[in-house]
Amino acid sequence: MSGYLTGVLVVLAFNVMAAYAVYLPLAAGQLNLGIAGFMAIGAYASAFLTNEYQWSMWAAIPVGSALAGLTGLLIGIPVLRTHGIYLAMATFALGQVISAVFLNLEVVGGAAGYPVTDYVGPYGVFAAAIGVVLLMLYLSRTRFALYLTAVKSDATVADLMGISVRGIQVAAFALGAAVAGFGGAFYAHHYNFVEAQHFNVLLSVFTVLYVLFGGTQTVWGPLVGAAFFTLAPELLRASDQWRYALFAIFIIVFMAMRPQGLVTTSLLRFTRRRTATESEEAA
Amino acid sequence: MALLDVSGISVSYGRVNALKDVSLQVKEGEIVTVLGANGAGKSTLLKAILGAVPLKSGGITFADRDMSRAAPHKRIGEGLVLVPEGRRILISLTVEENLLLGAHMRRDSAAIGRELEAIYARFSNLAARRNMLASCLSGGEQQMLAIGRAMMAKPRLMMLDEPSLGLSPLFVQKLFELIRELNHEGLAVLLVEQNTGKALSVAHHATVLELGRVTMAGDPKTLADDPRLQAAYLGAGEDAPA
Amino acid sequence: MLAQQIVNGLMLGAIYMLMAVAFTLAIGVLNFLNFSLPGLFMLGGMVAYGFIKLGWPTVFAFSAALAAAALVSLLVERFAYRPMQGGDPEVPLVSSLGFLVLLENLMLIYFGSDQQAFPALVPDLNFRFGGLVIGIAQLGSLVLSVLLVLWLSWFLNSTATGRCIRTVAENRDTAVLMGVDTGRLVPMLFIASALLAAVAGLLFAVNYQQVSPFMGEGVGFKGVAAMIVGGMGSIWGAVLGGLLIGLAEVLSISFIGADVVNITVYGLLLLILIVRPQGLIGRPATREKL
Amino acid sequence: MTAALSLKGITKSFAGVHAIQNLSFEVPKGVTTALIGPNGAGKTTVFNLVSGVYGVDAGTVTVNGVDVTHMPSRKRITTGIARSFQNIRLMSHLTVLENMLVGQHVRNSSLGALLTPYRLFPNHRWKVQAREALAESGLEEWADETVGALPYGVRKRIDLVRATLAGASLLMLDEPAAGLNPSETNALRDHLRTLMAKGITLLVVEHDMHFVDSICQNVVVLNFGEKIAEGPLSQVRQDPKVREAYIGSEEA
Repeated sequence: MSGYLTGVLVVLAFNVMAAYAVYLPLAAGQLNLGIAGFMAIGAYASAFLTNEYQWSMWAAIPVGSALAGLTGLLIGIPVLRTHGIYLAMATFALGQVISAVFLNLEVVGGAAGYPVTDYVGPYGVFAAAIGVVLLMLYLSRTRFALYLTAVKSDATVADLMGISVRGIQVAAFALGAAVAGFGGAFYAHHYNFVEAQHFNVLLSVFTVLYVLFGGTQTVWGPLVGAAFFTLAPELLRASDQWRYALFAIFIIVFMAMRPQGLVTTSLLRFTRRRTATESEEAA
Repeated sequence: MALLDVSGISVSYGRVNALKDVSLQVKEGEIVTVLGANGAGKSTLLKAILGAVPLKSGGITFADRDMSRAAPHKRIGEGLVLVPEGRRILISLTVEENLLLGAHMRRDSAAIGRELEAIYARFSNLAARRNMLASCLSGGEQQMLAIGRAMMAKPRLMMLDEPSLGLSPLFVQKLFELIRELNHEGLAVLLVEQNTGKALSVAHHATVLELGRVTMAGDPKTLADDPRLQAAYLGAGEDAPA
Repeated sequence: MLAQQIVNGLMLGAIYMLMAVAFTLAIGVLNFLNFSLPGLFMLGGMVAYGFIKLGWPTVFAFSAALAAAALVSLLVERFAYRPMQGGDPEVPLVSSLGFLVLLENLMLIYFGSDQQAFPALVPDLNFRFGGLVIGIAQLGSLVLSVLLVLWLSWFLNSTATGRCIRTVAENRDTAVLMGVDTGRLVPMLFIASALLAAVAGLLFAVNYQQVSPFMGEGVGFKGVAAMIVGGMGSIWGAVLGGLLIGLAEVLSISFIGADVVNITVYGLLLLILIVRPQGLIGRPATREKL
Repeated sequence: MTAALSLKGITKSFAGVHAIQNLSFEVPKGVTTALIGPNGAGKTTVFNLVSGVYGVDAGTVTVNGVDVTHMPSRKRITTGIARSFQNIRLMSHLTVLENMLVGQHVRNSSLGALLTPYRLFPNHRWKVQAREALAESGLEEWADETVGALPYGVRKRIDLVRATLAGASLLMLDEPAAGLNPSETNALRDHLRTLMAKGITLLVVEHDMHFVDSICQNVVVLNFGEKIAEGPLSQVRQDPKVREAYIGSEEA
């Protein structure tokens, strides 16, 4: 594999992990605009453990992920009392606060950034992303995923059916935060450098874009969205600014024409039926 | 020529047909009532006449103009107004602001001021609360406000959707007196009501809707004695005294 | 010194206040968190800068900036808002972010990413009250933004169109039944909020004498924070929130340090959302009916 | 014997307007009861108060002998009460079968159940059960369709089947026959009779009096949030207060 291709695929792997971190709560109707903050927690916490306490990164990475998840849980309980735009803004504010805290935290280098000693290679990153996708595929086969959609679709009725709406929402939010932290921890150990400025609003916002572009109705949406957003710009041989500008136009036009996203349940069902009929005909 | 001429309109929400080939007319100075059980399509009919839901087929003429495709504000501007079901008072506005909202399309501010005073003279309860938020009104007062608001648009035809809903018998009495009074002053009325007896007692003409179709139409006195009408509401009309 | 910082904080707060009012118009009436507004703020500053550099008279350059913002806002209405009615609420939000990214990058292509020096248009005159130094541009901006908000509040409360807008805010379906022409009113609201954002951008450029393609982000997001702190959907909430956020920012810079601004400002927002989600002035939502 | 549902002195007002006033009635076990009254009389509000969508201002609600007055809405289904909805509140992005699985939640709510990848097993126990329930109502052909696109009559039946899957002993049905054509109404009547035969108690809000007549033994009439009559329909129908409420007095 050429160095260029590997580099692109590594970026893709990180984008996929971030996309699923956004997707989990969004499947339950909660927009998390602060995903970068949770990635920062995973990155800094795991880097701190390997740097300062000489932990093995295979222990430090899960702990970083768990810390991000725990933060999500503790913050999720009060913040998830709010709905809709309030929740989006609360997560947005949270993301800003977290990255500002790291920017001012001198033990991890403050604004100068924080070099990380241990290194995880591209295949480790690929394995992590595949692991996240597999976990999501597994979850999408369970009642938990069913309840996420139920809660998003009609929280009042889900509540009357006996489902703990808050419980499901908090779990999705915290699990999403843990996935973000997991990705962040790998990020720190792959690039061997963390700086708070990387985990900014635009990272959060672009991740939400991938997910909505791919579509939130199915578990495949975030994967397709992240792949498209990572690979398509590589094909556009233009300056960065033109690339972004064309991209923005594309997003606007696409969302206006297909607000439900690229991959939808009916699309999947349609293709499945098509393949079924075709194989019958072939037989 | 009738003031309002609804000819063969159909309306559907997605796949559900709410109205099928409904026709009716309201002449100048007339009260027409539309009766029918819950879900018969009465509210949809009024909304279609106002233009708030699109027609699938058929046509609507008001004051000799084709209104089939006109937006609600165009129709209201011509004097075709609706007092909606549930009154729909704006609770973040004061009583007076609610009334002025009815006149929002008019530019004749002197006349608006005079009519506002006339409405206060008619409804003294509203006058006393003119600067209070409309949320503090009782159900009956809210209904008066909704009618007053509609009057501020200088209507030629007023459509009322279940005006007696949730009102005490005393207020229902007052309400129907008011409808009759407005009609005597020259206003044409299209009235949708659950209170069949009251509605038939004031109307010049009645139409009965069932599942989106007109099943009966004619003179209110004849309809009132029709056992089929009772059956439409209370079921098994045979064993009930007429 | 504290009094001086309070004056500076109020000045910055006035700009946040305009942004917060712009957001409030969009969200309070149309239920749309319009993230293109920071882009329109930037457009106000950058377009004016571009035309002034071309040698246009200031008045024309400012008018061109306002017109550009209004025009783009109509595009936002057409492509981000109108097609999304009845869908998931996050979709128009994302499309409006698309507009922000687009505007920023178009400006970047034309002007480059550097801070540009905005010419000093107002004579460098200062008033002195005791130890307080108040620039004439500062004072003028503060007065202008307060007048704008007062006028808007009067307009909403005392005109027929204002009553229609408040009706749409309370219940859009009822507004249609009352004959409110939403097809005309909605684009008008988009223009109004765009003009507020662009005026804020102009005031920012005149006061701080610098513009850049990214000047909208920080200010715009703080405008949203201000709106929520004050209470979504209320103009006076936006005013209160804007001034509070402006003060919090200036005071924390001068007493703690520039790096902590995001912690205090967004920490305040987070705290408000946890303790009192409806904001300082605002009503809590009620549970839906079945 | 304890009643399936017992309301004592229920009062509820919204923004100062009395929606329900001092309402008391009982639904004995096995007695199919109808709650009728003109539009706006407060029937759906009663359902919302019993299922906990709103809390009551005063009074007590008892389901199968358990006082649920202050129980959170989510827990009430565990006392054996389930409901359908006037405007069909199905999860429109889910398939019919998935909606049924949501309806089963209260009987299958452990963490293990939550994390079992049931979709990998075509004959998973709960899926089989949901399919059976659908088959009983003749809905099996729709099982894998997304609910949003289905015809009204079908969705109406799905809403009912979902409510039955909670295994409740008391079902509250909000206008089950509204908008159905005559043959659909007949199918519904048969379905409800099967449920009654299984020992399930029904409380029905319904406008179609023929329908009420054909399944309900007892009728409670509301007007302005107050009970104005109670008894068998044939008797209630003669009550002058009921006639006044529905038809209105003719003298103006």
